[in-house]
Amino acid sequence: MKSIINYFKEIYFGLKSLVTGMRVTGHYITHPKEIITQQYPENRDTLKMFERFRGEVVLLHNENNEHRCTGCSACEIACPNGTIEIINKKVDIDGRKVKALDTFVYHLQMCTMCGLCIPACPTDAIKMANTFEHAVFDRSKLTKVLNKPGSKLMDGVK
Amino acid sequence: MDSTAIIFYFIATVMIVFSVLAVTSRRILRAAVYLLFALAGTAALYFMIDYYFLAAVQLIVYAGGIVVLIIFSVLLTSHINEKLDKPAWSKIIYTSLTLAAGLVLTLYTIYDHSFVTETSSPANVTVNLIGERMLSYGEGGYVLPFEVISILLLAAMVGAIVIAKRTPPKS
Amino acid sequence: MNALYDFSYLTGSIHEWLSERVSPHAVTIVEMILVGISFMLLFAILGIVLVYAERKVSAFFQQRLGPMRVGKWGTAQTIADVIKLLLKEPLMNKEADKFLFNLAPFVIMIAAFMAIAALPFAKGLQALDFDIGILYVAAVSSLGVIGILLAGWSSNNKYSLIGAMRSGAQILSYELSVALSLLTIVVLTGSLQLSVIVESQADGWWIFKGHIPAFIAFIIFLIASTAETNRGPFDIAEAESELTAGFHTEYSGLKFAFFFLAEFANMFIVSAIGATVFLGGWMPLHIGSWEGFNAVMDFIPPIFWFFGKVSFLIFMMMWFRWTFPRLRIDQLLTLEWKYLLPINLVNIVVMAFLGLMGWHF
Amino acid sequence: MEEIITKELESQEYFINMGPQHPSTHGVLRLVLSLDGEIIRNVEPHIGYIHRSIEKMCEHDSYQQIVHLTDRMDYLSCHINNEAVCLAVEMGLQLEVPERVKVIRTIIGELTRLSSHQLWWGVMGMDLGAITTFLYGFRDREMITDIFEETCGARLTMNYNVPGGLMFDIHPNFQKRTKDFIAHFKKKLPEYDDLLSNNVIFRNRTIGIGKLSKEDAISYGVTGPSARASGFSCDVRKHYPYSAYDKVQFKEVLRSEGDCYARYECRIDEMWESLSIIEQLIDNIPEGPFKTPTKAVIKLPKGEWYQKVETARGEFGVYIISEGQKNPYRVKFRSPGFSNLSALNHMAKDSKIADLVAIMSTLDLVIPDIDR
Repeated sequence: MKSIINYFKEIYFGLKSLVTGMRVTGHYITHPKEIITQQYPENRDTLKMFERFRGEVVLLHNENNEHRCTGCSACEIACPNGTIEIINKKVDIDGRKVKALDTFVYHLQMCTMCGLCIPACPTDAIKMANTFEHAVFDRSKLTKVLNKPGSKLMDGVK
Repeated sequence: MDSTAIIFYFIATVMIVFSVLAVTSRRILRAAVYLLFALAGTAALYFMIDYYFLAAVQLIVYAGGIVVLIIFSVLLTSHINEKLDKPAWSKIIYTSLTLAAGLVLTLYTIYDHSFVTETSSPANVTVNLIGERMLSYGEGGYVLPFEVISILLLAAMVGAIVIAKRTPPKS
Repeated sequence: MNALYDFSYLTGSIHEWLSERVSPHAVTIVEMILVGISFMLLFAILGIVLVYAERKVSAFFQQRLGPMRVGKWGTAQTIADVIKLLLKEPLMNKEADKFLFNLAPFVIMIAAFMAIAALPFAKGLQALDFDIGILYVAAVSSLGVIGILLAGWSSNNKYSLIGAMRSGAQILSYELSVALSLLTIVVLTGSLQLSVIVESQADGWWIFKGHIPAFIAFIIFLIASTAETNRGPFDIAEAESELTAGFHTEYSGLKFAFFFLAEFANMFIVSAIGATVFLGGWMPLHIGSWEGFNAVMDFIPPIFWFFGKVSFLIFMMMWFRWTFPRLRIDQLLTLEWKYLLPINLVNIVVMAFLGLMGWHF
Repeated sequence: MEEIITKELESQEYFINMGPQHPSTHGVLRLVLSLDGEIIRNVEPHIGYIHRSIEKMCEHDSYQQIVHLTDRMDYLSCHINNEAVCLAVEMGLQLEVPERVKVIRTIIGELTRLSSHQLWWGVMGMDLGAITTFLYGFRDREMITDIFEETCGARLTMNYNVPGGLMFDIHPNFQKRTKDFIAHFKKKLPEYDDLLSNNVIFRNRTIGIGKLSKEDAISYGVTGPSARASGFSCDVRKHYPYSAYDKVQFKEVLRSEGDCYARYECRIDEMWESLSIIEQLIDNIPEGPFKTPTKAVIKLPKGEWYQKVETARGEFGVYIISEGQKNPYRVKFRSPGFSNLSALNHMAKDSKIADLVAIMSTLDLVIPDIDR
């Protein structure tokens, strides 16, 4: 007798649990306002990344096409993946040969976005930009030169 | 030749072709599938002469039941690349002789029998009638064969259980 | 019943129009072709609509939007998918049994076609009206499993084989429950003919008229038919987290589309059978003596009633699928043999008793 | 007669390759199954498909650089992995980090645990065939990743810890967002129970499946929720508290059944515990610096250090041998996934294929954690 009662109990509680589950999903199908999907390429204009988001390394330039990179290679050393290559040149300043930045090569394809280069920079020349659409058809496009052509060191940065 | 005859000959041809294929194919699962087509052809014939109940039973029992079981057992036992051995010539000869004898006997019976053409419409076989016949023990009742078949099925099930029940290896 | 909604006038006038012009044999052939074409069209539309519906419904269950890109609200998404499937290369395992591999999708499709032909869509809109209608549908729907078994075996893939084995065991056992739950209603109608069953519900649907046993039978039918169509939570034959894709792992392109389409067609068929037997088919909802209400209900064409009920049942099946986890093979069989079948048998006896005493409405 | 039947119908075991690409191995793990019908006779995991030799790479990197490699091991508990390395380096330097750092590390660590368990819950449901749970799990996880993104700058591989403290201070919105999340998730967590925990199908699929006794759990080195479900009290946070875990009240979740359902319940209850830990700390973040300044080039003195932490999967250990250089001489990670995987054969033997999927799910394997 007890087993028969248990049999029906099992059925009752089993069905009840199934209905409870269906109530949860039923709640969501009747509340389309709670949909969380974002229509990505359409919402590009309103999409705003958090300011700390690490998308890629950029070298900051001001309106006079000047940057703050002295070519000290601290970021190159801090980078665990060999993402950054600093190529330096010698320039004449007041008759003295001074080391200066020639090309700031950045290999985006090797970057793990760890952000170690940013605190390593003594002159705050680089920062992490919020861009995230890095897809390209040609891999060589991922290797970037970060200093703009003709740019030079900002005055007073050592 | 009216459309009924065309359909009849078409179904008959299909049945013959697939029956032959079923016994000649050396891949066992293909043979089972050819058998399925032959059985489905039989069902189609029944449909053609308005024996719907028989046709449905043919489909359920043979096509849906027996063939599925055959295929199922083939799935369990045979590998896809396995082919049956070519039968010995002696076997082929004996089988064809037996077949020929059977064919002669059947044809003789058919042509010897004078069929009476039914002019009135065929008796309406309703589900009610079938049900009553199946469970009646009077004249025209089929309750005895019905029950005997169930005993046969029971025996088959017991056999299957005995085979499936694995005896523990003797240590 | 509104005579305007009777399709037999339409079919009758087509028949007359043809008979005046061509010979009787040609009439038969032309009508066969017409019926065939209309069912193929129905199949194509069903496939496209149901796939879209499934994707949208599942999306809304999951707080997603679903397809949104192709066409307004993604309505053309399925068509794009069909084109993609048609253009795909039909791949085949080198060691596969080519004949059976190619045959399997067609077996499934033919079984679905044969079953769909017997459905009463509306008054006078039924291609085959056998007096053993339910038996016929049960018979042909049992053929579909052969396609699954063949697909699984001929792919020469162990995942497919396991899927086929599971499916065989599953469908063979759940057919019993489907048939028995339908028989519970047949006890009351006294006929297996689908059109008669629909007519018998003119004054009320069996699920209401048959008291609790009819309701229990309806629940069992819902569970068992979900299992018979191989849909979640009974999709153990596909079970993508265990067997990748089960019996159709090796299929691609059009042949895969056939399996896909057959799944939705089968879903439609079992829902239509359920709607016909339990929910009154194309009969409108009538409540006792509310004359005004009944007249309003009569005003809605029966074909809408039919498709509305079918959509309701299909939605229920989708709801199951997108809520529940999958059962294991032995639990599936336990559910059938330990719960559904005994309850079903007792239910039939109770129903027969009700029918005998005339306690139903 | 009987002998003939037994001999003729003797079943053959057959092999099936589950993976390296398979929906339920969650990565490139290859399991070679010996099957007898549906019943598993033997499971042999073949690993190494995603081996990147992280331990060897560490020998070339400075101590700051090692941290970001651990993100890529158990990527679902990346913050806790980072913390382990930082704690080991700080132990070597005998550096005391500010209280603020300890509290923030604890909060973010618990958030990581929550996000990992949410993902696990979704995937567990999906493995058992309930695809909807996957989306619900990710829905709630999204709020945590937003918190991480705002404060740490990344959603998955955060690299927020540095030896000596944190990379930057927490974002001003951090506390508010976290509190919003707690309020939201406390409402959603009962839904998890409705969808899976109490579901009759789910219970039948998990109760009594994949049993692991306490002794076996200890001998296989199983840790984390998987071991605590067998009654093995192994919570590092409780027994060897690090960061701010000695200041908070929390229960070590223990079960004794050792089956899939117990492991499931353990994780669900751990989510409640994590919520309570965060609640205790979130309003009490002490003011102060977010970092103890270190030298740009950290050189550990000659010696060996071992630090273990409790990740979402179990005990994660970092063992560093230093020769006094700026690079470690040898680094060894004790990853929980590897040891947990070793018990798989023991648990899955003589169960069905469907059970194997449930067992794998409740072990909560992350393949890069196993392969490193």
